[in-house]
Amino acid sequence: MPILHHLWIILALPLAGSAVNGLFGKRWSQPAVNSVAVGSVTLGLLSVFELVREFSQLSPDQLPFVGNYFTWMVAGPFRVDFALQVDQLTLVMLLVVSFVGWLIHIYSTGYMAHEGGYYRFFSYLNLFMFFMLTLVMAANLIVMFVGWEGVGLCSYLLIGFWFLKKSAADAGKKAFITTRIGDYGFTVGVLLTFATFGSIDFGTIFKSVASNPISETTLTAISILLFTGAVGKSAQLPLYVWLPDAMEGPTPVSALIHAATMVTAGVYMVARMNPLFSRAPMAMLVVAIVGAITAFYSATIGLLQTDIKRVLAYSTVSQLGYMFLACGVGSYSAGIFHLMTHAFFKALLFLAAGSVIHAVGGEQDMMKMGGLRQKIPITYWTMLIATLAIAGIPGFAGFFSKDEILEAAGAGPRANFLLWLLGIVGAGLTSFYMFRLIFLTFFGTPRYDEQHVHVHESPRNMTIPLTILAFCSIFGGWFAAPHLVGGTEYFQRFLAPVFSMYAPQPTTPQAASLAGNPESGMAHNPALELAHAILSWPVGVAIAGFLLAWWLYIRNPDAPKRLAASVRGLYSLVFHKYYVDEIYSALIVRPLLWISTNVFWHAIDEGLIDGVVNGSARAARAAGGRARELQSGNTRSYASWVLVGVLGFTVLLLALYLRGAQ
Amino acid sequence: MSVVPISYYLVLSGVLFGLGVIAFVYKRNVITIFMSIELMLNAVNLAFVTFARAHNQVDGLVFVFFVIVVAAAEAAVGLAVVIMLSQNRQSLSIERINHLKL
Amino acid sequence: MEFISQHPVLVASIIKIAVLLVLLMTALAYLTWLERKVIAHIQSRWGPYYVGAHGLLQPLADGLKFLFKEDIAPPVTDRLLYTLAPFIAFALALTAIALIPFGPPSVAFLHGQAVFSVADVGVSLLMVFAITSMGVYGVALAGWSSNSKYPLMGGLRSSAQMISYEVALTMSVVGVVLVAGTLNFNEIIGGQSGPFWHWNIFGIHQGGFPQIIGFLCYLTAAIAETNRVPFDLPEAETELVAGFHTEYSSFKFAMFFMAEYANMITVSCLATILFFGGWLSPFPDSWTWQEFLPGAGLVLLGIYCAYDTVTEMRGMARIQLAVVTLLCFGAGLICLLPAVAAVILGPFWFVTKILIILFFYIWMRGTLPRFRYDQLMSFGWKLLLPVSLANLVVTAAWLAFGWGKHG
Amino acid sequence: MSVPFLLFFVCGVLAVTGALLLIWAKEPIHSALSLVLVMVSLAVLYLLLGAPFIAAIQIIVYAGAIMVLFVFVIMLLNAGAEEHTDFSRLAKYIGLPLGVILIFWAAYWLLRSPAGGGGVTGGLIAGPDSTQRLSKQLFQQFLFPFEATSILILIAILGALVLARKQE
Repeated sequence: MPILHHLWIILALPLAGSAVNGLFGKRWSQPAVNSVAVGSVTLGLLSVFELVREFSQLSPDQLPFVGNYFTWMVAGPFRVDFALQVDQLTLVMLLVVSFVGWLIHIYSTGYMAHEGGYYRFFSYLNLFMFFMLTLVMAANLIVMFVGWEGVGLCSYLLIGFWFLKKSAADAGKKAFITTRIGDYGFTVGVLLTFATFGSIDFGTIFKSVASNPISETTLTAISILLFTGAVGKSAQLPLYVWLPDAMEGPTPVSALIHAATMVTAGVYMVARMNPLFSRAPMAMLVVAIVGAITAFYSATIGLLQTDIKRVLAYSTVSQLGYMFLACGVGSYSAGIFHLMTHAFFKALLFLAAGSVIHAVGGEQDMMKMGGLRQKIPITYWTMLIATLAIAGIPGFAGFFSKDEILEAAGAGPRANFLLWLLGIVGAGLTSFYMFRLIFLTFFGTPRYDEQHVHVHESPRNMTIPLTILAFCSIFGGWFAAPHLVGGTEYFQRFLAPVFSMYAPQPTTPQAASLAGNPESGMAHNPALELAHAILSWPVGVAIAGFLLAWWLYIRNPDAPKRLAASVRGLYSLVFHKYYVDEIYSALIVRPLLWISTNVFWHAIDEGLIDGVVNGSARAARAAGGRARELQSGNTRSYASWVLVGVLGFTVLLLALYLRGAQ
Repeated sequence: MSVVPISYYLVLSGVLFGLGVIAFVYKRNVITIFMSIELMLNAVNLAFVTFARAHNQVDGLVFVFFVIVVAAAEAAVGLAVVIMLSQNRQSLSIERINHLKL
Repeated sequence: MEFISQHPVLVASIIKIAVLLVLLMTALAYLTWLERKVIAHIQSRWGPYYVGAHGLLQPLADGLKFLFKEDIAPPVTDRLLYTLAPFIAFALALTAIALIPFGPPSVAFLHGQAVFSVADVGVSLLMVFAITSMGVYGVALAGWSSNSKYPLMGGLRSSAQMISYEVALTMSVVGVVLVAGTLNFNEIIGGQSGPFWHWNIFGIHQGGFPQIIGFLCYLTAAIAETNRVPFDLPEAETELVAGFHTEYSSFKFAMFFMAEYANMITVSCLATILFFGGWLSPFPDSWTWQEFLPGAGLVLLGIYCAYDTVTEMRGMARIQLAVVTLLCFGAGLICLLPAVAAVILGPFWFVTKILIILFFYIWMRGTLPRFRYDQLMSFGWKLLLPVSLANLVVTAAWLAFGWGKHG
Repeated sequence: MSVPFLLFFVCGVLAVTGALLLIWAKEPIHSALSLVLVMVSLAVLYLLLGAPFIAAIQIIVYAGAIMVLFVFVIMLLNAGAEEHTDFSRLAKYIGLPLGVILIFWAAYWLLRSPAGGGGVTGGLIAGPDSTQRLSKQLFQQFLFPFEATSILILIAILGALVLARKQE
């Protein structure tokens, strides 16, 4: 089993690609850079497939399969191995990341074709793949943290890819700093974990938490601290503000990092640490609440955004909220499942949006689009599919995952009506703003000036990924289809071991069912369940949202303005994203800036530190002024000094010699 | 009194070395300073040979050999340098060549 | 007397030095006579003829002339060095000869002090080189201290030339040293004992490598060392009057003059020792009759002189030549005494060989034109040195791999 | 008063005189000659110490090559008496006294150093094997240093060439 015993290969490939492109790419032609970047990712994908094959031959007791490569650092009891592990969860993430990443690499070769810094872009992208894979394959918290910070770095680099554009550079900084706040919590969480369990190795932690009782408070603290990191990384309330601005980066970046993979790292982390979370109800509740509120809240913001990518960004935030909601109510598999499907359709949405932007020559404002349906059919259809998927229309991937989540929220062991309600409303809003997006973009009359912009379908290397992703957005959900619709819940059963291995005992039957033993659900009447599923609230609100959007933006397009006029206050409040950025800058940024300017910079740095430095320099100069008389540049005087030294040395030697003699 | 004490040779070499040092410090002409270096080397050689004889080992002589070789190399390069110096600045006085100063 | 018994070395050396000095002076004087004669005959002239029969008293006359000429010295000279230079040159030239063994060391007196060599140092070859290498000072200092431009240039030239060619000289000799495996003259000569094809120049015995190339290099370098034609640039009349000794006159000049000839003799001796088996006879020792060769030679010379006296000479000359004739006969008869003959054989061959080489010297002078200076330098560094080095390497390899060792 | 003892004294005195002359002489060429004097007398001392080979190369290389080079350069540069610049009081007021101190210091300590014990029977004729032993030592034990010095010489030659070349 080569790959399984050489997991590092999967990491090495993109890293090598990044290094090669970063070092030599500048001189090379685009095809060369492509072949390196895409080639490395392709090989990575293939090796992941091979890994899957080998993984299927492992017996359950071999799981999780850990490959320990070298001891990274040892300090007393603190020991970090560079260890990678594979289990079902990792495998899912690997597949999602490397598959979507692969598609997006291909897409980028088309999208970035006319951009400067081509090699730089792909070097960063490969680097991101490396760190993301590190993150998901990590076998302990520190290695995971490496990946965690690494993807943050790459996100920063790629958001600010057009660093000459101030807004882009600022967005990059914003993303970096905001996530840093979360990462601080994460770091503390890691330290606390080590303090508690004396190890940062997943296996050890889980075993010890499962075997010997740890005070719930500690676990809660750890969980919440780790969750803070997730909040930052996955753009949850209150740290979501960076994600919309991150749209300054190239669209493939938004698709890969800020929709499909990096932002879901938080969800993955929570799912990975499920043994801790499951034992900390408080933390679980916090996760669920944050998730639900974020889901609803950012959906509302999404309603009125006119920038196509920003709409998608807020939708991403909201979908992430759903995932956390799922985790919060204990249905990790649902969360991960939604993560996967979301990776498909949200990546698709972004890529399609990119294709649209590409088509209308870089315009991102939906108000300057419209009527693109016939001009760019492939983009239109794929985007429509994605929209249906995210809106939760039955039969599409999104339907199953979202349905799972809402069911867990409504009927799960940790069911909570308010959370469920928020979820439902959020779902409705989601479908509304997504269809609004579709209608504004593809229907109605063109609002761009058709003389200058000549709309064209994107090249094949962009449309093909779209098609593939569209395919996935339809069928991606099916192998998680519940019995209700004749599915086998394969996905849950596949992931079950990860979440049940260290699950707290005893678990309620529903929990067991959610953890995925299919028998429990079978009691009910299939037909009835089916009708219930089809006509269940999610579908209802989805259709409602669709109808509303249709009525507002197709039927009588001037309605929105009147509506906005009627509820001006609320409208402007939402339109300005609840002024959150302004509030933050007023409450945090400005004071911080003032303090750092006046205290740290002027007082401490200039006054104290520079004072010391300059003072020592001045002292040295003064001393030199005295000493330079000695340095006449006259060889004879130098010789005399040498002589002095020699004599002194001889005296010393003789003294020592005599000491020895006596 | 048919034997010459080792220490006489050593003293002679020491004195010669000291004179070489004095010459090095005192002389102003670059070439002469060079010569004083050679003088010191010679003094050291004398000591080497004396010890070689005293311990009846040829290693000392080998060292003398090497010293002479090095001296030759040094003279070759050094004199070339001196020539360049006197061509660039029409003086051989070490004190007119005080550009070791920063 | 007991002083003699106490310090045999000292006494013996003093005696030998005295004898050697006398002989050497005469040799030098008559070398000049020989040179002038040979050159003259090469140029189909008579050469010195009127001072004594065949100008035999010419050297004496010259010596007296030099002695009694006024010693003119330029006023602006560096007085000390100006006086020192010729003495250095002359003294060193003579000293070198003190190390040359003119005959077998077996012949001894006074507690076994070898007769035919003043000093027998372990590394006599190196010593000779050491002394000759100092010789350059005389020239250089003369050039410098004269404080005038031609001598300075002459001095510069000669010092440069001597340094350059000394390297080639030494290198060309190292081959012989390798073959002989020693630095001592007597041992070197001993290694060549036997018939003449055992000499190092042919070296066809005990795996020795023929040093013919080495000899050629040596000869060239030696001529350059002694500032002889065609390498006499330091004293190239046409270019810089008389080179380093332009400002010298009378006896100081004579000293330089003699120093030059003494050096010629020295290098000839070295050549003889290193390449031609020194005082060894070219014939196998079994031929006992060769002991009488010296005597016979002298007698023959006497007969020729007698004939010449009778037929050619008139007046004073006839008397003088008669004296010479008698001397020759006397010496020849003494040499024919068996006891003396055995002793005299070595020196005889040695002197003969030296005379041949010296003749070659003079012959060259009569034949060859002078080099240009850059030619001289490039010849020394670019041809002579590489060739001698190649000779050295080949010899070393030859000995190391034992080629040419029969069986 | 044996011959070697006499020789030692003569040569020692000559050497010291030469060194002093080196210091006193105003003309560089006089200094050079006095240095030659030192070297020659040292060579004789080497003979006395039974190292004829070293004595020979001392004269050949030092006196016969290096010093000739010095003289040559002096002649080339026509270096006259050294000019009376006296910028470095330090040299005069510290260097010289210290030098003198060094001399007596060295003399004193060497005289009563344990190495001073024992004597050397001087003989003009070396131990027969001295040169052979030296060469064996040189080419067997010290082979690498020997080669290294040859490289050094080569580099020195190159350096001299580079320095002496006409500056284009």
